[in-house]
Amino acid sequence: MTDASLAPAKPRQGLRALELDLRLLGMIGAFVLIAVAFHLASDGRFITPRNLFNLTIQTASVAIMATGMVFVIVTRHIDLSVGSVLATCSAVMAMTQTLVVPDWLGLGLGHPATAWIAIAAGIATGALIGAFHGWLIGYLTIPAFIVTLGGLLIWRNVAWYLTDGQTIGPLDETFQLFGGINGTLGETGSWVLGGLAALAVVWALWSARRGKMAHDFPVKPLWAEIAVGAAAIGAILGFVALLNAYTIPSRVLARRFEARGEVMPEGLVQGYGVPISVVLLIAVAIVMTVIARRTRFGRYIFATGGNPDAAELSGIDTRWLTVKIFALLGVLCAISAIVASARLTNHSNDIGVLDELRVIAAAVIGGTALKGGVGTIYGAIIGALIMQSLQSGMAMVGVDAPLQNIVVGGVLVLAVWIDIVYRKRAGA
Amino acid sequence: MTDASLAPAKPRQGLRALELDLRLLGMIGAFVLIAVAFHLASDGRFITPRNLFNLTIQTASVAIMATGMVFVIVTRHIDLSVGSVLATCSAVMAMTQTLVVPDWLGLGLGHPATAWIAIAAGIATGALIGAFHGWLIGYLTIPAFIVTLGGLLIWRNVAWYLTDGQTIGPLDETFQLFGGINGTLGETGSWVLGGLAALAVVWALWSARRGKMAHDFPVKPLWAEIAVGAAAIGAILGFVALLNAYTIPSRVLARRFEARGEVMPEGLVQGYGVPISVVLLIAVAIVMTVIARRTRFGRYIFATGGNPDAAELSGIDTRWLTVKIFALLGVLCAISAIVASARLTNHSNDIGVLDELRVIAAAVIGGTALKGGVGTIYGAIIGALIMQSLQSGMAMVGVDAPLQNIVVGGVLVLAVWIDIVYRKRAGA
Amino acid sequence: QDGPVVGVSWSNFQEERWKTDEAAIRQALDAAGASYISTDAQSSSSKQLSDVESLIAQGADALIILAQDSQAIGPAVTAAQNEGIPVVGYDRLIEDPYAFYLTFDNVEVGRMQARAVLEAAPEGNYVMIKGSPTDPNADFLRGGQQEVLQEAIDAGKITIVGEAYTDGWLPANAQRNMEQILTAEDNQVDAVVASNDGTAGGAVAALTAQGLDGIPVSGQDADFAALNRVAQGTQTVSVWKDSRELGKAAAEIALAMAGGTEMSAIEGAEEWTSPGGTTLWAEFLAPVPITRDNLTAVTDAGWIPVEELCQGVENGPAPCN
Amino acid sequence: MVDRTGTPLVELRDISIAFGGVQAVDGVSLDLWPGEVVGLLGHNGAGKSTLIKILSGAYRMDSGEIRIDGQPADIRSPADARRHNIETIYQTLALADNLDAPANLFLGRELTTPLGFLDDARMEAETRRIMARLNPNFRKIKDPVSALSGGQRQSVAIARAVYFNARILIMDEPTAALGVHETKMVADLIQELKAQGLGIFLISHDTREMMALCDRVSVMKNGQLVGTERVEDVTEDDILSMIILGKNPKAAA
Amino acid sequence: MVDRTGTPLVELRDISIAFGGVQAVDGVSLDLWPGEVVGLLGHNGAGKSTLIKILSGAYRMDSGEIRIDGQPADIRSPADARRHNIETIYQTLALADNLDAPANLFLGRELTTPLGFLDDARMEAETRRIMARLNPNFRKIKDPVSALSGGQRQSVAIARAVYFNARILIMDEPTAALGVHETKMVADLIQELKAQGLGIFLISHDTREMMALCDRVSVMKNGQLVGTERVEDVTEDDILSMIILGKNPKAAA
Ligand SMILES: Nc1ncnc2c1ncn2[C@@H]1O[C@H](COP(=O)(O)OP(=O)(O)OP(=O)(O)O)[C@@H](O)[C@H]1O
Ligand SMILES: Nc1ncnc2c1ncn2[C@@H]1O[C@H](COP(=O)(O)OP(=O)(O)OP(=O)(O)O)[C@@H](O)[C@H]1O
Ligand SMILES: O[C@@H]1[C@@H](O)[C@H](O)OC[C@H]1O
Ligand SMILES: [Mg+2]
Ligand SMILES: [Mg+2]
Repeated sequence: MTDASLAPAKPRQGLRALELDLRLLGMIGAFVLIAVAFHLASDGRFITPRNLFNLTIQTASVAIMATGMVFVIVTRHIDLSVGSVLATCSAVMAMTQTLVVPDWLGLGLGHPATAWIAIAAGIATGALIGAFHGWLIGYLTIPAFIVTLGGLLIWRNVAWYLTDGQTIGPLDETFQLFGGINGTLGETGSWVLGGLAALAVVWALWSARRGKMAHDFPVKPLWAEIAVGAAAIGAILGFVALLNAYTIPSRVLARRFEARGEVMPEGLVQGYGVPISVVLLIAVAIVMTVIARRTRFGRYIFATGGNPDAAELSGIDTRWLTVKIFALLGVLCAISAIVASARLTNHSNDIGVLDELRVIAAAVIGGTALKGGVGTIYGAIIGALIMQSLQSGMAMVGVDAPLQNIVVGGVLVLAVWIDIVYRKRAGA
Repeated sequence: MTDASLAPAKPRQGLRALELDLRLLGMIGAFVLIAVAFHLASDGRFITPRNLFNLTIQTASVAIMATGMVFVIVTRHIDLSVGSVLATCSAVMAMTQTLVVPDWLGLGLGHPATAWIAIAAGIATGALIGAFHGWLIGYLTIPAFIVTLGGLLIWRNVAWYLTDGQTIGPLDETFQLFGGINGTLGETGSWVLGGLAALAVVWALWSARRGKMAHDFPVKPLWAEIAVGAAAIGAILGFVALLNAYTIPSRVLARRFEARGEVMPEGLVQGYGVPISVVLLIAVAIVMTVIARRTRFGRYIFATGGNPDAAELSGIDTRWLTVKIFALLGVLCAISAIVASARLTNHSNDIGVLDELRVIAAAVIGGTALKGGVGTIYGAIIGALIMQSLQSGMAMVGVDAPLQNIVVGGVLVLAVWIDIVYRKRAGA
Repeated sequence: QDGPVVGVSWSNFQEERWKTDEAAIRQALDAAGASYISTDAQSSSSKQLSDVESLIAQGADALIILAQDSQAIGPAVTAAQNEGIPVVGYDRLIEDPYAFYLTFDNVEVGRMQARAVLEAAPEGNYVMIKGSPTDPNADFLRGGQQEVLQEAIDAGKITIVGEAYTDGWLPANAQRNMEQILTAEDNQVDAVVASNDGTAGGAVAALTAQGLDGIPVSGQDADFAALNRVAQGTQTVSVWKDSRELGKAAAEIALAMAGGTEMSAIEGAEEWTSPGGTTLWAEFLAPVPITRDNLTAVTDAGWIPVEELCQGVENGPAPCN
Repeated sequence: MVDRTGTPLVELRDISIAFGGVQAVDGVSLDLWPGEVVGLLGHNGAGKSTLIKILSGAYRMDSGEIRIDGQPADIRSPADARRHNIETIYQTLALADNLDAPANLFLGRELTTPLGFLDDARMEAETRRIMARLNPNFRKIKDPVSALSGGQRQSVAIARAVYFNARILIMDEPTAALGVHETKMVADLIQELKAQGLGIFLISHDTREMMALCDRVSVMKNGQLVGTERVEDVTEDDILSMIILGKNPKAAA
Repeated sequence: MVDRTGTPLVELRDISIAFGGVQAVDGVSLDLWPGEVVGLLGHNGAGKSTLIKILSGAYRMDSGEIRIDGQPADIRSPADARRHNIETIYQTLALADNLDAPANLFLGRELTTPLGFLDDARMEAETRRIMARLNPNFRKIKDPVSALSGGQRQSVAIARAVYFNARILIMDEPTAALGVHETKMVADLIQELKAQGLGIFLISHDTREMMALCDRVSVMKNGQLVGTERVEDVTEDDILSMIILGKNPKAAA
């Protein structure tokens, strides 16, 4: 039983001991490459606290949905309706805030519960729509492409009818906090968050190590463990420092003091810190990663994607699984709808238009295979970030609008190609 | 060798002897259902020669591309760029007609060769773009989704640059003949075409029967063979009669006589007959069906879709195959561009917008499986027809655009579901 | 660089007219030694917000925004305001007093379309080809059209027998809708009020197929193809919003405001209250309906070369005769 | 040896199923007692896999009845079969190629931590333990099973079926791809499971192996049952002639 | 019996390949003469399939040399192997599941009419003819191969490799899923092909079968060649000990 031939592989030496995820490094590399290129092309305006702050905010809505799209694509389905579902959720939330709560419920405008009631309504809507799609796909065996293409047409126009084709707003103040720049943690809050995250990293590494040791599995050398931990904590704190470094324009600050009836101290400088929408994204990323890697639900998703027949023969209820996956994506669409409409401070008719392509592209750039079985949550998020960097970067470099699209298209293909070549070389 | 246990199954009896294609019947059934519903809703205006004539014309452009999309999807790829490639081809042809031929080549406007030079240029453009996509996908192994998403962005804007963002037209008179109502075969021409088609059916059935008998395979009873032939010929001649029954408005007729300097005889009535764009579609359908079923190329497409590894191990050069498939779709996009721009009598900037979704939907409704290996050409065409019937029917019944989209979405899902249930019942 | 930088955020650059606007803006900026940067929101208000953020991050001193959505553009304007960057709302309304509103009056455009068609066909069956259901301008236009037609409708002289939105303003969609309405009405149609030139093109293609070309059809934007139709007699009117003037004015106003000029001090500025109740500073340029009677206006102004206007026209109106 | 009094563990009664008009299994009846190994033999396409897939819930029969412990059992899905403690090694192995051996082994019955999360470390340790018994050369615990050799894949599939405390085990050509040593280990395992009182349906084309492992053998031809005999009562040649001629020499005699 | 003078048909020299750091084949040399059957044996994961996949063009070796008729052969793809008249029956069968038996049999070498179109009727007729030799019970000519039983699928894969006039035939566990009768027919076929002068590499775990069919057997363990012996010179037990212990008793002796 403790036969030598069965003994687990020996711990690796040197750089390999770090057991780095080549895929992750490759994607981060691609992002850095793009960022540096734009930085040079824009006279040093791309890699600035301000622009990176903007980038994280711009990415949040698509990235949140992309994490859910990973599950859908891993199980060999597709969802073309996310943009439209987002629109319907947004419309429901907007109407709840401006009509249902103030008038029907008679709570008036600006009631403290408004935002939360609206959010609950939106999330319920997303979950229901998603579950319904999942039921059509799983139980009635209608291909996901058709169901969600139908959904694309239907939900966009249901949103239209809900709002009578009008832009609805401005939305509730509390609700707007989820939109990005209107709601940030501030410098102190951000440091606290960063500190907690750092502690979490230490705990996670330590408990994983302990778990391995409990079963006599090989562990990385301690120095490698510490190096990885230090890198992760460095990245987290660097991120916080970066977002704190983007300072609130003095006019805005002055206005805030005014509103409170105070006078702004001369020369006061305050950073924005981490936007609440980004905190949401991080929370979603963590939850989704845990689901993917550490729960049965996640395991079944990947098993079904790898071999649907085998999954079914193993007693997995793949139909019900499909319902759950689509309902989950529906909920994520609703969360994205919060972020997107709060950012616009309005619900607009065209909210989420073409998001299906952006979301699927983010997942695919992030290494999710359309043939199923393979995909990562962090990949999808970095994929969304890369897409967004391309778009924002192009806008920033100041090329002609039509040419921008051409370049975005070209760089998209190029980025994926470089990643493919890189991984082939690295043999991963 | 002529062992009884090896003898091929005995000929079937009764209705089964007809060896009908259940899938085909189901789809035609779905179409008929939709048509009848609209007929009732529109006070009997849907199933009229005129409206069915419109429908065939409206369907042609999407249906032509959908036949090529079948091959792409069967090999487990996707093409999101067809609408944009169509736009670039259309732009090239428009510029060739209005600038290159008259000015650069100095042939002036209205030269008889203009249309043909333009068409050649357009088809070459489509083939090149498609082949380039195919090369990126097959040889560089970049996922088709990414390549063609890039293409979607790139080619639409290349078209913009080619025309400087302007609507180009009116297009050459000969060129306009491909647009539908501006170019039809007339009554006699249509009957000739119908007659030839009927002969072709007889020849095809007869030679297939002879082929089977040569190898001692079982054949249908003669009565069944004749019944199938009669049904096919009936359908063909009925189709011709239908299109002939749609008469040219007298004003248009009068103007034609005027143009020739003649006077229109009192009470003259002429039918349109088969539109050239529909003849094009039929030709494409036949060629593509032959490719799919009777050539190595087609066989390799399905084999690769069924098991890419097995295809490769069988010595099939799947990379080169990919190039050919995408180049073929590129050519079909160019042909569709002819039909679409000739129909509008102009090249407009937004030509082909969202066609990628329509084309993919047509193929999928027509039974092409996104997981690869399965699909038919006729299915894709009927799929396109169903989609178009829904949209046109709604426009005719006077439903509001937002509601139209909702209904189209719903019926889409419903139609596919009915088809699924029907096939399950029929055990096919 | 030395001169000021003006950032322009387009809502959807695919529509034909904007490149003329762009050229005019560029020209005016060049003349003033300023530089031009731009973005294309591809019909998405979310992307437009990101675009504006990019333009600001890039150091724009003034912004010209063609809003995809008059309200949802709000946060972008606020962001500009926070940085003290002036904003010109271009062509479409921005529901925010911080933005200066420069436009052609869209309701008036609708009125002009209907007026010209009504003059040519005082009685009969009308078809209304509307714009995109998601573009607020589509309803402004339709409102203006209704104002003019209301009287004749009440008098029973005209009947609206068909009405359809055109998804995405696509000519192909307009063509299909027109075909289906003609089929449903057995060609008993006497006039078409189409909301822009693209949709008019689709409608005319459908009419021509039925030998109905020549009945009154409206449009707007003075697209070259549409002007050619006016010369040929297959389109009655294209309301010309000389975007070169609009572009030039926008550039000049943006530069003036960047230089510290107050909105009220801008030449031609008036205080105006939007239908939504926002009072803002605005300047309205006058659209010009172009019919076969005043085609020379567009050639004289150098908007379109005579050859292009008159391509394929024989014995047409001036200047094609 | 096997006690065949009392109620059988499994009774298949008059089972039939057709695919598109072809009768793949045609009125077959079989039973299985606890602690017994029943072998299924027959030419390729005889219907062996189809018959046992009905018991394992992969297919639904057109007609017939299944009884377990004398009670009618309604098996409509693989999950139903698992509820009746039926485990199956499929001929096609039915592995999720993108997952590693532990994930496949525990698929549908993952071990979890007290908080309900997957306990990968424990599953890996268990996998190492059990694979050591089946395939001493097996080392690729953390690779996706698509990277395994044919025999390694088969070992994983076997491990998965025998790990859980099944009462009824179905093995469809479990040793087809296995090496000599690995085959021997599976044979030992079958003996051990049998001793624990499991009932086993075993399909194999190796008549010699079948004679050694089974208590009774059933032969199928063209979907029908040719006959069932105790191995003590027949010779290898008898079985071969049943398979090839489709006649039971004992019944004829 | 086999004439081993002159140049061998195939020489594999010092072939190595690694997957992600693991040495799957490690410096193996083998040769094959015309009219000879060389058997490859070894535990699961020993590297047998990987070795022959290098010869059939499915994998590219990291180092080593392949010679055919004494000439260095550069085999980089399955198409290259076919050009050298090498045919392979893969362990995974490599069939396109959505196509029927004739389409699979002729995949990559379809019969065509004078006009260049597929001659489906002729391919079907040929398929019936050849399948009659391999599997007399086979009738599902027009069904997609996904509807076939495990053994039926294997018959199709075998038919496909032997139909074309190969000079070198590679058979990776060709009879694993076959019934007794079908196995016998494949054995006859191998004898016949051998008599026609083909060289055959045969992989199987059935030592008895290997002793009967092969002229020489080679045993692999953990990617390395343990030894190659003529079957006349060794006993079944010798081979078994080579497989399990990884030592060549003859060499040791
Ligand atoms: N594509 C691959 N990627 C990674 N590892 C592989 C791959 N193919 C084979 N291997 C590994 O290489 C080794 C040799 O595998 P191979 O398939 O050659 O074994 P084999 O001798 O044919 O075994 P079997 O008798 O089980 O068929 C095994 O450890 C296997 O896991
Ligand atoms: N899913 C299916 N669809 C259609 N026919 C099928 C299907 N599965 C099996 N068959 C057919 O049913 C018959 C019995 O197949 P089965 O797999 O049970 O044979 P088997 O006895 O297991 O053969 P083998 O020894 O080759 O594994 C065969 O003719 C086969 O082609
Ligand atoms: O000029 C028109 C513009 O006002 C509208 O918003 O979009 C369509 C254009 O044609
Ligand atoms: Mg079987
Ligand atoms: Mg092997």
